[in-house]
Amino acid sequence: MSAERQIFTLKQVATSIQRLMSERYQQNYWVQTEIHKLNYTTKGHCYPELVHKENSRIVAEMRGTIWATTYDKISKNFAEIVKEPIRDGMSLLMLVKIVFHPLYGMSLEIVDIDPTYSLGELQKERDETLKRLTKEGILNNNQKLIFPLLPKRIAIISMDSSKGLLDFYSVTQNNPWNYNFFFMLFSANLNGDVAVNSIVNQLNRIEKVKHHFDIVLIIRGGGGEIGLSCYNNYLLAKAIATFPLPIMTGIGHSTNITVSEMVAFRSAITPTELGDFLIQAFHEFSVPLDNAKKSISTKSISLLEIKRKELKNEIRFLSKSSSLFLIEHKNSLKNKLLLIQHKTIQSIQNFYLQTNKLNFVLNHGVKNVVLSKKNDLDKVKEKLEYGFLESINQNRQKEKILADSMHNLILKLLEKDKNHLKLIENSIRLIDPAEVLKRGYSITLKDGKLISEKNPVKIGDIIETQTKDIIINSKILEDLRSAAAERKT
Amino acid sequence: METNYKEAFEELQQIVEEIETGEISVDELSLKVKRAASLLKICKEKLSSTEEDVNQILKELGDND
Amino acid sequence: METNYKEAFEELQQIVEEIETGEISVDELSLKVKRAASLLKICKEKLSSTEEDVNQILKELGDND
Amino acid sequence: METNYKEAFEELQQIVEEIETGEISVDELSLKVKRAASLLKICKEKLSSTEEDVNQILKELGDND
Amino acid sequence: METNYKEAFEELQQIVEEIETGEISVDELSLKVKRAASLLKICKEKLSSTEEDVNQILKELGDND
Amino acid sequence: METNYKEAFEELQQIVEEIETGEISVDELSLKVKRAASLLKICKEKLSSTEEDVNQILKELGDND
Amino acid sequence: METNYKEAFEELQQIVEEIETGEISVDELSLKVKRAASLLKICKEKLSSTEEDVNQILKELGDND
Repeated sequence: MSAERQIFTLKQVATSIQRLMSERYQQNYWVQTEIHKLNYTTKGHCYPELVHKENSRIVAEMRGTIWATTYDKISKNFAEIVKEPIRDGMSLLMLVKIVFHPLYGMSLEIVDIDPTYSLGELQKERDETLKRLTKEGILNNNQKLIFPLLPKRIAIISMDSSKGLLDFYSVTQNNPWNYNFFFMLFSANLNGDVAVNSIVNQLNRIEKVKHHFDIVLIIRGGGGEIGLSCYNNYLLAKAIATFPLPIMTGIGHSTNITVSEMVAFRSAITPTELGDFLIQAFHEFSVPLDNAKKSISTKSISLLEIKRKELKNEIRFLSKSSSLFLIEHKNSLKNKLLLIQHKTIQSIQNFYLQTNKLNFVLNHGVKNVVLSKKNDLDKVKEKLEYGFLESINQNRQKEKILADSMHNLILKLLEKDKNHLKLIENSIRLIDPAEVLKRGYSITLKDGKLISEKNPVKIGDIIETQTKDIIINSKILEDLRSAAAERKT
Repeated sequence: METNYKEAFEELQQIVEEIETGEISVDELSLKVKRAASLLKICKEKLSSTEEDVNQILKELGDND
Repeated sequence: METNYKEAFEELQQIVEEIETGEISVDELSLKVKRAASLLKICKEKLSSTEEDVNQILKELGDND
Repeated sequence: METNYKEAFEELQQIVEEIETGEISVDELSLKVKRAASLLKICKEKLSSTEEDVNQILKELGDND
Repeated sequence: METNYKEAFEELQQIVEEIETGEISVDELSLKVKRAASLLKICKEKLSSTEEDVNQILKELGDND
Repeated sequence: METNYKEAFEELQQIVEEIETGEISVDELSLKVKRAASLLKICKEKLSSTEEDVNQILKELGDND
Repeated sequence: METNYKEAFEELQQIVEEIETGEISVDELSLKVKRAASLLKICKEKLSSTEEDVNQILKELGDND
């Protein structure tokens, strides 16, 4: 460092820097930055504060410039594509020219802003919110709540007297069915970055008095498609998802549905649609009531009708079955009568048959008896006749045999006698007893007959012994031969 | 008729038997035959009268029928 | 009629049986047949009167119908 | 006829026996033969008369038949 | 009416059965048939009176309708 | 009304069934039919009173509409 | 109104179902219809009634505010 100092005027310095800068940065550069504050002027120019943040701390900051003509063109194109206005806090990709102006200093002159980059950034935020809610497991919490049978007490988060709110009121109030809703408005800003805090704040309030309400509506009236990206905000979406009452949204059109709408119990495009939905819910309660009334009326009457018919049928059955019962018994009696008639006649017939049969048998038997007795008699008579004849014949034969045998005998006897006589004549000559006696023999007689087998003697008999000269009578004392024989035996 | 058919018939049968077995002598024969004839007559008459009676009764029975 | 059909019939049956088996003598025959005839008559009369009675009752029954 | 057929027949039989056994003497023989002839006659007459009687009775019986 | 239809009918049936199986004698027959006739009459009268009763009740029921 | 329609109707049905199946005697018939008639009357009255009640309520409901 | 309209609505629906399916007896009918009418009234009133008070809510909010 020299002792002699060179002194420049500010202008010299500024000019020098200006020259240096213009030489150095001759072309335009694409710069990624966040608009901290847009600083839109009444003349239509913007002097946005551009910052670069690391861990929420600003580590670089520069001034930007958008000339009114440029801004008109850029912002229109941006809103058309991103569906959001260029606003504070946005991260943008912009084409800048680095300028140094001696009077205004260093600034980045914004020539163009790439809307597609912003679109991507918004999409990224939406995706991240979804991812976080999913990860935390609260994405569907609000939808899991039970929708009240009658969504009657309603907390509304909306901008006071906005067109959408008025539309909603006109649909729900003074309905022709006399449905009565209770509405309480909780005013909030529903557009842009401020909407997040505003809505979350009101939700917190409502939660304190949630027992007075059935559901919460978030109604954004007007504003078209622009400014809805706040509804992708994590804090807002989480507040909605975890709210203890069902939340319904009617925040307008969006080609890409926001996360808040996704996690809400139900989302409608317009407030009118929400109103219609609530009326429908009342209808859904009311219609069954009417049906029940009708049903009870008709069914009760028809039930009674059926019971009447049942009774009538029962009367018919009773009448019919009683008649049948009596007819059956009458028939049974008639059968018994017929049976008695038939059987009695048959029985008498049988008795007649028995008696007649006996009569016949008697007749027959008697005749048989007489006949058999006659036979007996005849037989006896025959035997008698035969017996007589036989007996006489027999006697005759006997007589004849006797006569014959006598005749024969006599003849034989006579013949024998003749022979005898002849023998005697012969023997007399030979053995003339007188001659025999002369020779000393004797003849012994008993009872005048010669002793023979036919004229035997026994002890004690008197026998006559003739000799030539004498006749001796002697008594038999002993039979020696017989005695000898006896002794032998 | 007092004569008993049964007794008459039995006597008759006995006579027939005596004759058959030859137990009868010629001396008795004609007497016995006379008796038998008389018994036969008795039996026949009894049978006849009985038959008539019975037929009469049976006829009356038949008429009733 | 006091006579009992059953007893009459049974006696009749017995007589008929005796006659059938020839267990009866000629002397009894006409008496038995006479008895049988009288029993038969009793039975028949009893049957007739019963038949009349029954027919009368049955006729009345039929008329009531 | 008083003569008894049976006794006559028996006497006759005895005479025949006596002759058979030769117990009879020649002196008695003609007497016995005479007696036998007389007995035979008696028997024959008795038989004939009995036969006639019986036939008569039987004839009568047959006629009655 | 105090008479019991059921008992009367059962007695009637028994009589019919007795007559059918021939378990009844001629002596009893007319008495039994008489009894049967009287039972039949009782049953008929009971049936008739029951029928009248029932018809009257049913008619009243029908009138109320 | 204390009488129970359901019980009355069931008893009625049972009586009709008993009569139909012939489980009942002639002696019981008129009593049963009488009972049935009384049950029918009870049922009818119950039905009528119920109908009136219901109609009244329904009418009131209709008026409120 | 103390009755919970939700419970009333459900009970009503149940009654309707019972009546519709005919599961209801005559004895219960008028009671059930009466009950249904009263439930209907409760529910209908709920549709048009106002129950909440803004001031009360504001007061509750203000306490914590």
